[in-house]
Amino acid sequence: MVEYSSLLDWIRFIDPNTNPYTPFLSDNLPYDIAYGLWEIIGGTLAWLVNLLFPNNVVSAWLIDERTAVMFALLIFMLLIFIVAFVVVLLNLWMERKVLGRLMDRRGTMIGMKGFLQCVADGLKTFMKENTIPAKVDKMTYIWCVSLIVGLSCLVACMVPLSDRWYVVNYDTGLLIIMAFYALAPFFILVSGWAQNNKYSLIGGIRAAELMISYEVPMLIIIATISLLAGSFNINDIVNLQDTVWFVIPMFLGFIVFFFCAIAECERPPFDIAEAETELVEGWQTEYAGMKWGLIMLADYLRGSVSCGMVAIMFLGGWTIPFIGGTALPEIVFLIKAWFVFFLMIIVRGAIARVRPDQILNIGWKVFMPLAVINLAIAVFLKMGGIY
Amino acid sequence: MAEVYQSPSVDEIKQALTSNFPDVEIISTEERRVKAKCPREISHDVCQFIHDNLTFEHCSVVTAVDYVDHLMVVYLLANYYNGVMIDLNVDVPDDDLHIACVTDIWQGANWHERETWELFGIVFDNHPRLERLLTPQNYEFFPFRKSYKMRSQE
Amino acid sequence: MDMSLYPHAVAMSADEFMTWSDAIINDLLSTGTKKTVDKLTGPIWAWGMKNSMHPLHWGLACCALEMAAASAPRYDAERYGMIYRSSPRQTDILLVNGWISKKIRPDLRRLYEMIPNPKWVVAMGECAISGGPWYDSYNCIQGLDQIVPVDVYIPGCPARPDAMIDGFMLLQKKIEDYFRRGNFMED
Amino acid sequence: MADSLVPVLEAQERMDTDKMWVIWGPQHPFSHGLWTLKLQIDGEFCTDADPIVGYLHRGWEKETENRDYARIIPMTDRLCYCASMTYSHLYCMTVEKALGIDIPEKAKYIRIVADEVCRIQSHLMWLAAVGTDMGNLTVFLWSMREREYFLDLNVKLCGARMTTNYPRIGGVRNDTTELFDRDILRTVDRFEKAMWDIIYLIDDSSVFVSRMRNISFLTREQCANMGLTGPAMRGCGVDFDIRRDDPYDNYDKIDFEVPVLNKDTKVGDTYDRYMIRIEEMFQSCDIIRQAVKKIQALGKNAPYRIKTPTKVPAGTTFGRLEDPRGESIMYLASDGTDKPYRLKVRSPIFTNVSCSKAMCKGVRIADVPAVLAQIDMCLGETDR
Repeated sequence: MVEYSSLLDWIRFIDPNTNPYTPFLSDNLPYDIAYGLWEIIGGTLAWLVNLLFPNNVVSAWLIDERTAVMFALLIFMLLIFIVAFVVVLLNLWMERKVLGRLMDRRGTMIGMKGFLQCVADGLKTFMKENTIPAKVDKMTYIWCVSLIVGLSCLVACMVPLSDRWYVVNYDTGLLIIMAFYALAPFFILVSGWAQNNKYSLIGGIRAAELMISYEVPMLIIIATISLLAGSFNINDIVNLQDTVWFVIPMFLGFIVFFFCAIAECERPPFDIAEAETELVEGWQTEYAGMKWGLIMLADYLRGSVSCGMVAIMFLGGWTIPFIGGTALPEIVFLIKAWFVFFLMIIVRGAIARVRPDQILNIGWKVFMPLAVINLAIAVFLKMGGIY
Repeated sequence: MAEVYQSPSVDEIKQALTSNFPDVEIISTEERRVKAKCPREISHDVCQFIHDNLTFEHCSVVTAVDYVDHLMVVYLLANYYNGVMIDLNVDVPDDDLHIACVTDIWQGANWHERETWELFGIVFDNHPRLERLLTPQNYEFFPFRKSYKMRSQE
Repeated sequence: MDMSLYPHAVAMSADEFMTWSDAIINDLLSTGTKKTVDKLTGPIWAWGMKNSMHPLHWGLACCALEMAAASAPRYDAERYGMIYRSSPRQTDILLVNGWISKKIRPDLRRLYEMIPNPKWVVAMGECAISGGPWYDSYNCIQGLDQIVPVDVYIPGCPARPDAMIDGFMLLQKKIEDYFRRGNFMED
Repeated sequence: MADSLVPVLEAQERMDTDKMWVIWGPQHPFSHGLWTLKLQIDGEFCTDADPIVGYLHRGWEKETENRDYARIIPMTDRLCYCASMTYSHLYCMTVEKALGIDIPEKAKYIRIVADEVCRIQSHLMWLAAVGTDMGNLTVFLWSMREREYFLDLNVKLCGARMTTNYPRIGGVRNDTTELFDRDILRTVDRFEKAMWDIIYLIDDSSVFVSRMRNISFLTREQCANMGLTGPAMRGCGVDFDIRRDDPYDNYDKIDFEVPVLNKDTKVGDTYDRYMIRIEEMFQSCDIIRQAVKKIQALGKNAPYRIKTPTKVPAGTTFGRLEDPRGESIMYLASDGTDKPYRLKVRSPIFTNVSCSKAMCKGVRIADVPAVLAQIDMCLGETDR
């Protein structure tokens, strides 16, 4: 074994790609950051341990390539989640402020122009008593929250921010995101049943009702987009839009997908599952304290995923037309996603809540034909050789 | 039966009531107001006549006043064509608080009668659902009777 | 190695775990850890709680209109993080703004029980404070404090929206005191 | 063939879904006030409804038997807190009628102005409630914003925002304050412009309209028979307004139109009942302008209040007034002392709530708040 004495001997800053165990095939910025961080942490630890017990096994293990990959992946996970979380907090803040301005108010004003409001809310739900009502089905009651929140976090982390900021780069990336995304209404239905409350039961059934009405047009449009791009890979879809965004040829599809995305994350005006005036808080009625806080967080995570999907599929993802990639593609992507969220807030402020039967009507009689027309346009474009 | 007026004037009402029901006593009349009194036995018939023949489609109020020795049930009936109102008073003796229900004529009288029952204890015969409406179900007194004194009245 | 000498090393029964954890908690409480933790974390919790007060969306009488006006553009109570939630499970504050009849009394108590701890009660307007104009009514409760403990009284008949916001700012002080007193490991 | 049908029918019977009672209230976001609606639902449809009121009952009528005539006025303000002036107006009118006195012209016009201001402000509160019931907070906040200007007029006139304690037996408490006529005309002009913002937000939105169209039909006969009064009734074709057909306090000297929809078809849905109130607000603006002109013509020093005796002669009488919500009546039985022997309040909502069973039958759950919002709940006067 080599004699290491200086700290810098332990921290080597190698390129993670030269590590034979690197799980990623292409560049991955968060992984690079995480790897660098682990080199600093692990190197320092190894140095300290080596100072006390020279030539021990532990310090060698700490700077081993395989160990480095393991810990770097852990840090990578945290990093990805924290970024998604901060994006969601910004979404929440934007919603409160913009909605406030729409309604001639100031919105929230707690700390940093109101940004800390969501932090305060989070801390408060931490403090609240963790109540479980007496007659609920306890297993389902608790597990449904975990599943809804967990799935939402998973999906939020899976949306790539750029071609170098991603978790997985499958060829079927779009499909996988959609599959996880569409799972939550099932758990809403089950948790609505588990709460032993008529409001939440109706809310859960409505969530299922809502799902069958918008899921189909949404999937048709995803199929359309992948037909144009020739793959389900998110990178391919984005790269194809470096000259013209899909929103221009696929304008119908954009409209339909936008409203379906609102319905998917159950935001007003499609929030019939938690329709406040009829069903108190809908399927969340019996959830209190931390559980409710997490559910609210999950709602907004899903909202941000919706916006990200719209940005990827119609607004060119992280590229700018004729310029292509920029130095900070992540910021370009987030700005687009926030713009879509801004549109969603405007829709929320302007339209009343629709009725469940109206949603079914709109889904099957308006969105469905439009999606099919959109598909036809895509087929013509493809046959004409434009794409 | 007598002729049907859609928009009867005060004089016509007075005439029609007294000619069809000799027991009905017209107490006073003024502009767009008729005040009449009728015995308890024919109150339902009079109300039916007022509804069918004088086209008083709306029953504004059914209420009561407690005159200690007897109670008086008051019907305020309205016509939608000319704004005339009939103030029909029916005396109910203190020892036999029963009167015919008019909910079958005007559905709107339903809750007014329930309320009058729970506050005064006047039983409306054949009422579809004579239950307590405003006060809690376990009340056993009739608070609007003069015999019931409030805290500050004692 | 004789495992019977170390029964706790493998598994504990529920009772054993309870006694063991109780002992640890008592140790912590007696050594002043609680005080230190409270002192360090108290202000954070207090800040979070007082900036995110969620009163119950429950309008009883006249003051309910002023409650609505307080969240309207001119007074805008949402600046202080006050959002009305409809489900009592998700609220912190029971805002009673009207007279309490004998018919609503059991429901009111039940609503109070449904709100998870820590919770506060605000009596708004004369009727909730003392019965107000209905002092001699046969069907009214003379004051909310006969049923549930009240933290803040907001006088007025009806209380103006600014008075209501002022009352809630007093309640913020009370919340701060509550968390300063400490609640670490109170359960 | 006939035999083979029998098991199928049995199977269908077994497949019948259960009806479920859902209890809305007493703490429920749709109930603007304190009441309970028991709904029997079959899937998404309501099959039966049973309203329960009385949570705010405080024996108002009994308490008045223990107060002087003059000391009842502040209590009348707390009957309906959305439009407090109308009830104190009605009370004073009833006592004046029992006394047999006529009040000064100026007081009558001031009462009209105050009444109409209350009507607009109450209708704006209703519009706010419609906004929340339909799930759009923007409508709620915008109409609350407009309402504040009318509350400011109340403050300008008598110093209080809501419970005004302004009319007196024999007139009003004080003359119009300085520049009140200028302020009220400005507010009304401003309101008519601002109102269009809200109307665009609602009427131009097909979601709003389609949620109110074609649900909960009521015929003219039903309305009259069930005792549904006020704007809800006029939306269903009953051409009756107490201000015009049974005028009180100089309403006959003011030229205004009563908005009535469906005069011919005699059937109205929820949207008609909604439209009536919007129209009424504009009519009220018109009435205010005319009445203010009349007040200005009467001059500054015209009397606004006369002395009245404290004791009311024995007898029974009643006053009738068009509340923002319908027909309200006060029935006064006096016995010659300075306290009423019995004072009965006929509140329009009390009867309108009893119609909710007919209104809710056959509509979807999601429509129930929209349907019942047209009643414009105010439980203070319902339970008394």
